[in-house]
Amino acid sequence: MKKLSFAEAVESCLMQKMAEDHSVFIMGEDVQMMRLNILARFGKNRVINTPISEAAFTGAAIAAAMSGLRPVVEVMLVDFIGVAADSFLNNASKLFDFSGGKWNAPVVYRCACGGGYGDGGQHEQSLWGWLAHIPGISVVVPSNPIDAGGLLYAAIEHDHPVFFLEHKLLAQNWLEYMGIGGRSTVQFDVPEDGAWGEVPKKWTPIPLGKLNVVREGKDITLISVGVGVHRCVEAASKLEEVSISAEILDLRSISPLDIENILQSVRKTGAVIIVDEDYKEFGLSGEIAAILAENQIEFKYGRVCTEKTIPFNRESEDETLPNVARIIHMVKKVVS
Amino acid sequence: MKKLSFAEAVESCLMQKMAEDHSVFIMGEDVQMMRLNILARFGKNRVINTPISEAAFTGAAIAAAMSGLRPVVEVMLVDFIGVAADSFLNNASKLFDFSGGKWNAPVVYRCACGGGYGDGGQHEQSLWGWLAHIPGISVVVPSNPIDAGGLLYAAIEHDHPVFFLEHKLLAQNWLEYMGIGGRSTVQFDVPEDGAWGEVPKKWTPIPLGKLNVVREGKDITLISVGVGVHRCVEAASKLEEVSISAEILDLRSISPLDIENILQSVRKTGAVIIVDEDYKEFGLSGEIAAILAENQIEFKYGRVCTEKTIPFNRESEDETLPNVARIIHMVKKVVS
Amino acid sequence: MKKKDKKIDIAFYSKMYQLMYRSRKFEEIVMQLWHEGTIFGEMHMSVGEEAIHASIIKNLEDGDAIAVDHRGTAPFFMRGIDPISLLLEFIGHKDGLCSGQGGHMHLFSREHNMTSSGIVGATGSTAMGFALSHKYKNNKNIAVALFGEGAINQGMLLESFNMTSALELPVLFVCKDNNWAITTQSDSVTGGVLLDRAQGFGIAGEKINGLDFQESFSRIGYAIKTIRKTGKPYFIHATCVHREGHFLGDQLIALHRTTGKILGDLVGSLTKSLFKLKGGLVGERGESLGHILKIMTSSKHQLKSSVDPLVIAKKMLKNQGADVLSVEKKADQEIDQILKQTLQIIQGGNQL
Amino acid sequence: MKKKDKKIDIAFYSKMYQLMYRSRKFEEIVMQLWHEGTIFGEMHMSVGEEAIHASIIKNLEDGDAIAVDHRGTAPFFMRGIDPISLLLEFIGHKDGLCSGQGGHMHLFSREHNMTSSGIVGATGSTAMGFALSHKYKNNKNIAVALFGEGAINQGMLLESFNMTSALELPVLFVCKDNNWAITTQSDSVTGGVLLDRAQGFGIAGEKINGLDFQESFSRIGYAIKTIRKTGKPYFIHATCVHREGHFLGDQLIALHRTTGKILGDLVGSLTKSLFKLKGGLVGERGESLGHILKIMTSSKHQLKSSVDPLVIAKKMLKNQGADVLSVEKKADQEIDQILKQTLQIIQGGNQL
Ligand SMILES: Cc1ncc(C[n+]2csc(CCOP(=O)(O)OP(=O)(O)O)c2C)c(N)n1
Ligand SMILES: Cc1ncc(C[n+]2csc(CCOP(=O)(O)OP(=O)(O)O)c2C)c(N)n1
Ligand SMILES: [Mg+2]
Ligand SMILES: [Mg+2]
Repeated sequence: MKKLSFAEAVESCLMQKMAEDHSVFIMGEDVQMMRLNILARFGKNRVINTPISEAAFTGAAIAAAMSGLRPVVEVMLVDFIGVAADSFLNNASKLFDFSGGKWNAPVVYRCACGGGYGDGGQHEQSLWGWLAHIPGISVVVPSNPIDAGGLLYAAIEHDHPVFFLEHKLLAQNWLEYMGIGGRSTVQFDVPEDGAWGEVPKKWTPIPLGKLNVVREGKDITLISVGVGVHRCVEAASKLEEVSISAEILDLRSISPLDIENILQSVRKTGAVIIVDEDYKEFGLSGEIAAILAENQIEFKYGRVCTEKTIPFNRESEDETLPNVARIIHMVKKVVS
Repeated sequence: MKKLSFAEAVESCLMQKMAEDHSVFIMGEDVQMMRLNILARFGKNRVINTPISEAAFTGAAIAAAMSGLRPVVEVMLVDFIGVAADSFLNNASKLFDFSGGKWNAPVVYRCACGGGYGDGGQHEQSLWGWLAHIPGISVVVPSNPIDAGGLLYAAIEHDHPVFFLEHKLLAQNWLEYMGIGGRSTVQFDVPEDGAWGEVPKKWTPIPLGKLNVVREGKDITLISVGVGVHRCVEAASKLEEVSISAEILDLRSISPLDIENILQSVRKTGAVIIVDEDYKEFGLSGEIAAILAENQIEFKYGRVCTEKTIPFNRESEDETLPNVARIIHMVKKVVS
Repeated sequence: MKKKDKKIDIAFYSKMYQLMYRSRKFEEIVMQLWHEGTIFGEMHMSVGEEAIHASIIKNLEDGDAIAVDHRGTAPFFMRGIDPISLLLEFIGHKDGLCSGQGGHMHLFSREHNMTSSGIVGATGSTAMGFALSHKYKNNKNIAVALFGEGAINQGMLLESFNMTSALELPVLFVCKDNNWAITTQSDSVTGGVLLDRAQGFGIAGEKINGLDFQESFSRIGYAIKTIRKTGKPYFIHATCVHREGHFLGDQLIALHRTTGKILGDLVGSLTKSLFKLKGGLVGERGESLGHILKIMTSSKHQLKSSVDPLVIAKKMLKNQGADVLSVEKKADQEIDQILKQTLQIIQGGNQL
Repeated sequence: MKKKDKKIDIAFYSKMYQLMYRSRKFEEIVMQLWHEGTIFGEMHMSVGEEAIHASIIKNLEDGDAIAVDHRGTAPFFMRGIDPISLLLEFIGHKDGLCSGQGGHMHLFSREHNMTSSGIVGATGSTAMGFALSHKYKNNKNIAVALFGEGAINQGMLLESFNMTSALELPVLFVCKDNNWAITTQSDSVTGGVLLDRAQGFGIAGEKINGLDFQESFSRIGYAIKTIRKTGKPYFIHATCVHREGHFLGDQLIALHRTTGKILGDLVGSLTKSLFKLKGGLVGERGESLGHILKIMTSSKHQLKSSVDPLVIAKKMLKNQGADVLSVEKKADQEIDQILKQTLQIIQGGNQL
């Protein structure tokens, strides 16, 4: 084991995979400069710079994957997937079904996501629930270095399209890039345990669709992903002071969902709160309510989500994104 | 009152609105030929044919709306919005918030949606829940001629972006176009009461966000939109035979949702089934579960949705889309 | 030398004609099944495009990829995909090419590196992805993107023009130009000249008469050789017609084939709209009607036999003394057989 | 006549210089506030683009629209939007132009028909929508789309090239070409010649030196007059530089301004990667390093004072005997005042 940052973990896993498997390559805007170490080691043929043409290169990656390669395509921020949505809506997600199960596309779309550093509503979205609405694609959101590497490994090995989302408050390179810019005058609420952590010397896959019980508890289940998990941890330790014992589930993948373990936890606690940095309506928080309800579980329920366009103003932004105070408030409301 | 088809109702409302308000115009691929009557009456300047450039013209419509016009933009099938998703994800939906509430875009996106006529998985999606996930846009899905006209009227008068979705099994022009093609050798399960109906001589708006209680009942609430509503009606009359009394809510608009009246109905019946032709996960069915749960209602729950890419094979397609048998099956499962 | 060439040509072009003719006959079965209601949904034919497809297929090698748009029948049939599995796919049968899951707009053959898509413009990026893969693997294969002139205004296709050019990827872009996109005359919504447009992205190209199988074969052959040599994209702007209109049941085409009934209905309804109280100025209204009638009549052009690539090919071959009749006869029998076998399978109750 | 022209020119160009200089000074405040951490997130400057923006603004009329990309400061400032409200918006203050909700990438002024977007390529369709509206209302206004050379490969922008051309909509497309899109040299991912590309969509255009305010003013003036006359789009390909790099804190720029520290760190890490066991061939690896170093050094060009549009303008005016100093002094005072007032408002505790 060694201690790496989230960004380093992702990079080291990618490097390992690229060394192991020549069919793995990366493609995207600015990847040669942004992934300088990978470029230096693997050369331009495997680190392909693209024009700002997301629709074309995300689509191309699908065909490349169909022909036996394993592209890891960077779309920078998940917000930018809007110009390329057709490629996951009508192409990557449907190919396997359309072909009668005879052809598949093992493509990984890697995007930074999430807010909390003052970049405004077109650069801080999460959108994992939006992506996951479309059948045929997986959506992965790691919350710490070891998960990031292990899940990326599994994503690259997966035989179908996977979105791999890296929260900018965890991925130091992105935060430095988009938020800090070399300044010592700004500070962000970076979860230490998410941005840094022990990782194995050699990466092995963490299977998609397996949640992680971050903390055991008996009064309420807090379900989240990415940075939200760390907000839950902070909330949970404060709730302990008022004798509320919270269990925390880190979903790790939004699609597929680890239904079994969600049910098990909420059966135990009887109460659940979804902490979701993606938009509230028609998303993850609802899906979990539906799963619980259709499995005839009795549960108290609350959700702490992003309910509107993320405002630029830093205070409003912090209020809009799920935060510890809102989680605590909601827990108290729900368990009382 | 006079009897019109769904398609005629939409057209007559649009004509009335265009006659009343010179700022209303229509734009899209093939609109001159597809809306021949409107073209004949209002001329080419108000019925604008576009190239197959959805990203550009949906984006342009936003600016046109910002400058005081009221465009009704046709995107043919909602499936095609994939190539233009940025315009609703990052532009139309966010403008009002970004501008601090100082600027708005009254644009209507009109799309055909839905399946049941054998056109395959890239042409039969519903996607209303997908659209509604993004804060800042409304999504309207009429189930019959009178609602279609009244809701379109309201959509055009609305000061913010609205998606207006017309199900192809209801809109005869679309069904003729995409499914029948002049043949007498094919038949589809067209809901009579959805495709034809009495409409007022002069259109007035039906406010967005008000559901319609299509049928009162006491044992279970069936919630749906579009063609699904008619499937529910058929299921309900069969359920009556086994003494199950179903209440049916036609949401009419997915966003905003008429939360109050949903709560009221489920409070009464204690059981709810969402019949949703859009994809099951991370969508409408989940959102309603969440709303009920966060309002501390005790409810039994089931959902009948599209769970995967819509297959081309007609029988599989009918099994994949919500149908009467599946609704009845689910109702029995839930109320038992 | 010249003589010998000629001789080879006749034998070769007879084969090419055979391919085109077989494809046409095959599509006639498709039409029949569609009209009978055995095939559901939309059905876009390749009828009128045969010279282009045959020219591409005859110039390709194993491993080359083709990304096909919504007009997949001819390219898939000509490439040698089992025709019965194609028909079964159109019908939605479990033994179809894609197990009945895709239908005619979503045909895929992994073995042949062939894909299709019902989303206009999607073929550009798909072909680019195959080309990228060829280059990555350092082989000499190419990829073909098929699309109509309407698709050339779709952003993702334009993006792939640029990207294949800048990254030097071996893609043959084939624009099949019938100047119609459903009911829109594409030149009314398209700026500039298509060859210039390709050139503006740094892509060399040429315009060809896609109704003429000799010209098509030789120019597309040249294009493909050039791509294999340079590794760069090439643009072919090929004129064509769609003798069945946009899709089966196309009203514009029906208009010309039936005896005025549809037109009568239409004019009645239009006249009503024209005289509604509020609306455009009277002048504008008259202009609209003229505009509509002009659109309607101009689609008729596509039906003339003088623009049928098969008629053109046949004439040339006959002039050269080729035995076209026996070619046709053999093909008729083959296609007949395909239909029979297909019907047997369907009636065998094997449906999904 | 000639003499008189010259005279008018000096007075006029002094004003133009004043506008550019004020904008530069204003952006210097922005930099300061950003470095102090008062402004959060990214901050893309217009520094180096001033001649282009001033030329556009000076040629526009009331009612003309501008769709601005992520470099909004100069265009919004120069158009006459209250500078304090701009600063407050960058800070996220409730009295900002957009009540602190948008930030520097999402500036909107209904009064001035000005929008912006952080999505690359979005300005094409936005400008087109305004132009459509102008045409619909039958007025003589135009719309301007501002974007970088990187954006010119974005599908929706390309689509709007075509559509404005085909539908004859009065849009001025201004491509500000510094040949950098973040860390990518755009000519390495762009096919063909940009003017040809516009021409391929049927749009006339020209390439100008966007560092030279005289040339920019006169050519952009010509373009706008042409658009007003013809109602058709026009394309301006203007070279420029970004003296602050892609955004504040840009490491490529920092590289050149600091004394090797960053480069040292980087080379250390790179060298490690280079000698990892598995990976590219040794030749390829060396090539990669060379490639990286080339990229790094070539960005330096933007920092030379000889490519600063203000330096160029000032030199010309001085040669012509203009009193540049008093222009600058006045501007300095004004901008000073703006900063003071802004700080007062912030410290007034009025923050949202
Ligand atoms: C993105 C998208 N927009 C619209 C459509 C609907 N559509 C299907 S075919 C077609 C016309 C295509 O015209 P062209 O490219 O010339 O091909 P042709 O049909 O003439 O072969 C349109 C608009 C679609 N399938 N996808
Ligand atoms: C659709 C989209 N893709 C990527 C980005 C990230 N991005 C922001 S600016 C930029 C470079 C733009 O380059 P250019 O158009 O030349 O403008 P410049 O920054 O040089 O002014 C990129 C890639 C984005 N904002 N939107
Ligand atoms: Mg065409
Ligand atoms: Mg640039």
